[in-house]
Amino acid sequence: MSGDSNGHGAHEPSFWRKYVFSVDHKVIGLQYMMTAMSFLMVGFALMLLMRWQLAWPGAPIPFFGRLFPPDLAPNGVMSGEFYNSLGAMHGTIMVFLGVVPLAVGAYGNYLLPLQIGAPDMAFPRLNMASYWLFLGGGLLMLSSFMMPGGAAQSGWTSYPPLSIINPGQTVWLFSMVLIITSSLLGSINFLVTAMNMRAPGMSLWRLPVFCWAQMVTSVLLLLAFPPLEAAAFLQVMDRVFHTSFYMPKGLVVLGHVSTVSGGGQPLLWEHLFWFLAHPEVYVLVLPPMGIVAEIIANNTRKPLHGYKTIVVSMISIGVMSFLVWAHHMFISGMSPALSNFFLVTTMIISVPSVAILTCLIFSLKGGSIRFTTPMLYALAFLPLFGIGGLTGLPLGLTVTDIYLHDTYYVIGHFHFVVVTGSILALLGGTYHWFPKWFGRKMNDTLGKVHFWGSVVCMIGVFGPMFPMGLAGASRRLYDPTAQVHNLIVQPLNVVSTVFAYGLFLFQLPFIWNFFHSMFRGEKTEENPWHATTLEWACPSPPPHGNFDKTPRVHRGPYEYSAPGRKTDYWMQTDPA
Amino acid sequence: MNIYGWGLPVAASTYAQKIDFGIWLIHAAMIAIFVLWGIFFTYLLVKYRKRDGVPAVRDDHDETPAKISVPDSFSKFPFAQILYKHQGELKSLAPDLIVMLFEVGLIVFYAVPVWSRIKMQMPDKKDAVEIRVEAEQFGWNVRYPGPDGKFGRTKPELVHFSNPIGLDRTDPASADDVVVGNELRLPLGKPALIELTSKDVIHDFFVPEFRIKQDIVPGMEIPLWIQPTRVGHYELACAQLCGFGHSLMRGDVYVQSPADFSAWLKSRAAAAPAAPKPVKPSEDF
Amino acid sequence: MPDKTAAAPHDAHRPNVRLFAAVFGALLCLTLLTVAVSRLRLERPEAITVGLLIALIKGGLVAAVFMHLWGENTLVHRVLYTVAFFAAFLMTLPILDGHYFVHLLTNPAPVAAQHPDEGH
Amino acid sequence: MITTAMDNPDTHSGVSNAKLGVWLFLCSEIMLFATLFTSYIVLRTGASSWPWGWDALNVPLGTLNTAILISSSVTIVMAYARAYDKDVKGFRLWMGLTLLLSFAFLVVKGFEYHGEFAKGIWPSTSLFYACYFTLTGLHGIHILGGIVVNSSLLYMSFKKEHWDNPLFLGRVEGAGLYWHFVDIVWIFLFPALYLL
Repeated sequence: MSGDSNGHGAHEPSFWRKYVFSVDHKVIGLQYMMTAMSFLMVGFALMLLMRWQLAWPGAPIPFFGRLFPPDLAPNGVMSGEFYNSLGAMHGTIMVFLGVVPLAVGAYGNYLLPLQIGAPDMAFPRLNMASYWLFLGGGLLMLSSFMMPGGAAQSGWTSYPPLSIINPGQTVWLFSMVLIITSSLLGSINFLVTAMNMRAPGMSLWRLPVFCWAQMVTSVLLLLAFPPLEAAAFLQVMDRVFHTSFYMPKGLVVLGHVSTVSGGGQPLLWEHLFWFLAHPEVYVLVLPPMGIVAEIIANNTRKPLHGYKTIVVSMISIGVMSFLVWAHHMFISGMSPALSNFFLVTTMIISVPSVAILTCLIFSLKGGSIRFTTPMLYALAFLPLFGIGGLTGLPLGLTVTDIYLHDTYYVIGHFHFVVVTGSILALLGGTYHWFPKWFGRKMNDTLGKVHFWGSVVCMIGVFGPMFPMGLAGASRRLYDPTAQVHNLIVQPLNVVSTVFAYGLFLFQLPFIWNFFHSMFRGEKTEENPWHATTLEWACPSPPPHGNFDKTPRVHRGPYEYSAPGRKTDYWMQTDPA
Repeated sequence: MNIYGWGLPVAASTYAQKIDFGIWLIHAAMIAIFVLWGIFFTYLLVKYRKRDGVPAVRDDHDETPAKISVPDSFSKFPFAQILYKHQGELKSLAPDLIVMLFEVGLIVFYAVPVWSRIKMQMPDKKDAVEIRVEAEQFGWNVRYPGPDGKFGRTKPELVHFSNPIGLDRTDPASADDVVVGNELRLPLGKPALIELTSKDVIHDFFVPEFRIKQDIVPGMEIPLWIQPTRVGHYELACAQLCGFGHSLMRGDVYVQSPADFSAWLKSRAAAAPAAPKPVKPSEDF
Repeated sequence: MPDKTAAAPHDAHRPNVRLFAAVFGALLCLTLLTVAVSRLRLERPEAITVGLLIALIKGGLVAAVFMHLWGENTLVHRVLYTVAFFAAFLMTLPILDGHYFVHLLTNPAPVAAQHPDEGH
Repeated sequence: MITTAMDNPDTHSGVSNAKLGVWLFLCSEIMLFATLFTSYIVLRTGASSWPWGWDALNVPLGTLNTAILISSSVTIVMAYARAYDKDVKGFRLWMGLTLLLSFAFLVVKGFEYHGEFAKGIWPSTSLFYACYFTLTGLHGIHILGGIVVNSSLLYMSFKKEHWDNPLFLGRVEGAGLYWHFVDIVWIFLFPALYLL
């Protein structure tokens, strides 16, 4: 934090210092972005393999099947162990290595200091350390496929005793510890930056919604991750030193009497895991909500409706998200009386979420809506995230959850939240801030092709999961046709799979568009969207140190169409 | 009548209809909310699309409340002034209020009573068929106490492929215990009290037709009850990832008339081995 | 608000060596006390109450004096209240559930109720 | 940069970056140890039997270690007091003492572990020993971390440029905060494992 934050007049750093071991929050943000997007593609590829098995169980995987070692896929047919490790790694990679680093690491790192008018993060070297820890953890996670015993195969939830008996889990635990440490360092950095580094005049109530979302997210990461870290340590002890924190006495595994001393409780892990994993859901959702709010305000050309309501709702979501974790455990054998407590808190947390969505929709009223590519993503977010939220209702209610728990209904619900919600918003954010990152625009036509293709395919993939869940089809089944009650909805699995391949095809224009526009895209000025927030008040891309001189903030973040002004936007830095 | 179809499977237990009621009610509400909301959303998108020469109009209530000027007619009522100034926020909370009332109703009149009925009020042992279900990778061991109504002792060391639950046949109570694999038989109309245990990892007892699902945690004995209302052949599936053979872990559930059920139980009890067998330690397995 | 008139370059606290010495003595005495009490072999609940109480006093002394929480900026206090709030839930709810686990172990006979079910 | 921001009470919290950062880090540590204590309580209440610390562990050595750790807390706060007065030699003396005490703590811990291993006691022996080794082991890792931080501060104190840096005192204070936190954790661990 000493001299690093001020790069003016510094001599030109070497290539390595500038692009690889950089302490500049913008470079680190882009590093996070590239890495996280690659991990998203990896996680997606794992899912494409699984979808093949789900649609046509027992059929050899075309083209790639022969490439896998015979113990994973004999004769090109996926084995049960391989399916389970694909499932566990898909969840882990998507959540911990894909969406969170993209939403927080990439967008937060790049935009938070810019939006508050700071030259850099409070602790730039710590920031670099977070990225490298994250990359190390991610690569270790991926490498577990190549290790003896293979990758973890106990689901991303890693419920013991299965996770202690199964091979491959130790590497998972160690890489989780690295990823958690990275997140902790990152969130400390974000919070200190937001508390201490704001430009003069940038009071808390003048912060853009996106900054608030990042602050709440940081608090969630800071306080929710350590319990998982501790729980992971205990699981490492169970696996490596044969303690029995999670192992009860007298287990007989495949005919062998277990020799551990026993006395442990598997439900303890579930509590500690979900204490993290529920706030984690809001970590996945809040930053994208912030992105949507920014895009909507910018493209309706009017202030957000209920800025304070949105912010207060975000804070209350943050607080409540710590108190609802056991709604993932209604049927876990936990005390049924305790379930009632979590039922009530779960219903309470839906209130601020509905308030945010309502505010965002009311923001459209009276606007002059520009249907730009990022705006399409933000608008699609609203109803699709709405579906995700609404389908959470029968899952959050104890009684209906008895039947729907662990069925495809759950899968549909959280993929609507995370994919058509978070990922859609994050993609929209890419189109919105791309001019800031590279000084060039992305191609609009390709963007629209990507948008419509992705949205239709996403609905096609996840929509069929609701009827499947209602029919009672369980998740995590290697061969869904082995259970009679799944047979009638098996055609829906085929539909889902076909759309999943379609979704993959529609990502190709995006990838091409991204890299092509980076070098060849149409050049833009500093503020191509005529936006009001601080990140648009510095050059594109911003130099090291961001602002020529410390900006001074005069008003709130969304002063669009102020009466009596020539232009329809009034930047936060404009003196009058 | 087909057991399975689009939508929910057939309802075959006393509480199945209560659960179905909740599922359909919530879905009706969800669809209503979504449709109304979608219509409003589409209307806004069409009405306020960008048109040349039509600027965006700021709503007064987007301003901070302090800046909003209140009409004179409100001057006598300070509370009304506050409401007027905070109109913006209140408007955005209105849909919330409706959703909240709906949820409170659901909790108070539906979720809490039905939940405690299903999970917290077990039938008396006198009126019920007692069954123990022990799950393992990857199968179900179902045990009935036999004519003496008592479950015998089990020991983990005795587990053997011919004795999957490690029943100690030297215990007199266990002599007539009936153990069947992957098959659960229940009499129609009589509550069954099932104790769930697991030998190795977490499993889940799921019978879609009964609308019941309960994790089975090793180290715990979790009670569960079912009162079947329909004779038929259903499916018992594991619903919690339990290893590579998870999807193969299934069993058959037969709901029979009480007479058929006791006849079956008698025949099985008669077939149970009477004398204790020498059992090898499991390491040789 | 920061004390801008302080001689130190930023929000540092003026150390009070005498106070430190006094706290040091108190901590050592309390340590001996808690060991002595434990020697008495009180009943578990009492022993836990006393042990926890002494540990709370010791921890409180270290936090208040050595970590300068006494007289620290209110922001730090607020941050700690927030953590205390969440930690309280993190601890209480799983512990409550742990009691249910013990309850299941000790009385497996579940609650009787009006069975068979009335509605068909 | 920092001093100008401090002049701006609207946009600065009034707590320096380093101190706020350390406190936030300690918050995450509080959650970490709260989890461990929760697990300990849950497992202990669920266990059929639980040994008394005096029967299972070496209480005199544990008491000695408590005294050592408390003393090191005092020496590090004295080091801070010396740094506050820009007394270079005094700082080195007290910081050196702190390091010495922290090594002493680890050595005593080593004897304790050795005593248990010699009796054939391992983490896998019983749930009690699993808790004991895991909790004290994690605490020991925190001590190691503290040693790294404190010795780097001691190293820095030999260079004048650091004494001219207004942030140096903040770093000393931050290291102290962390060290006291590790001390507080031990204050709770000691009775939980050894005495109750």
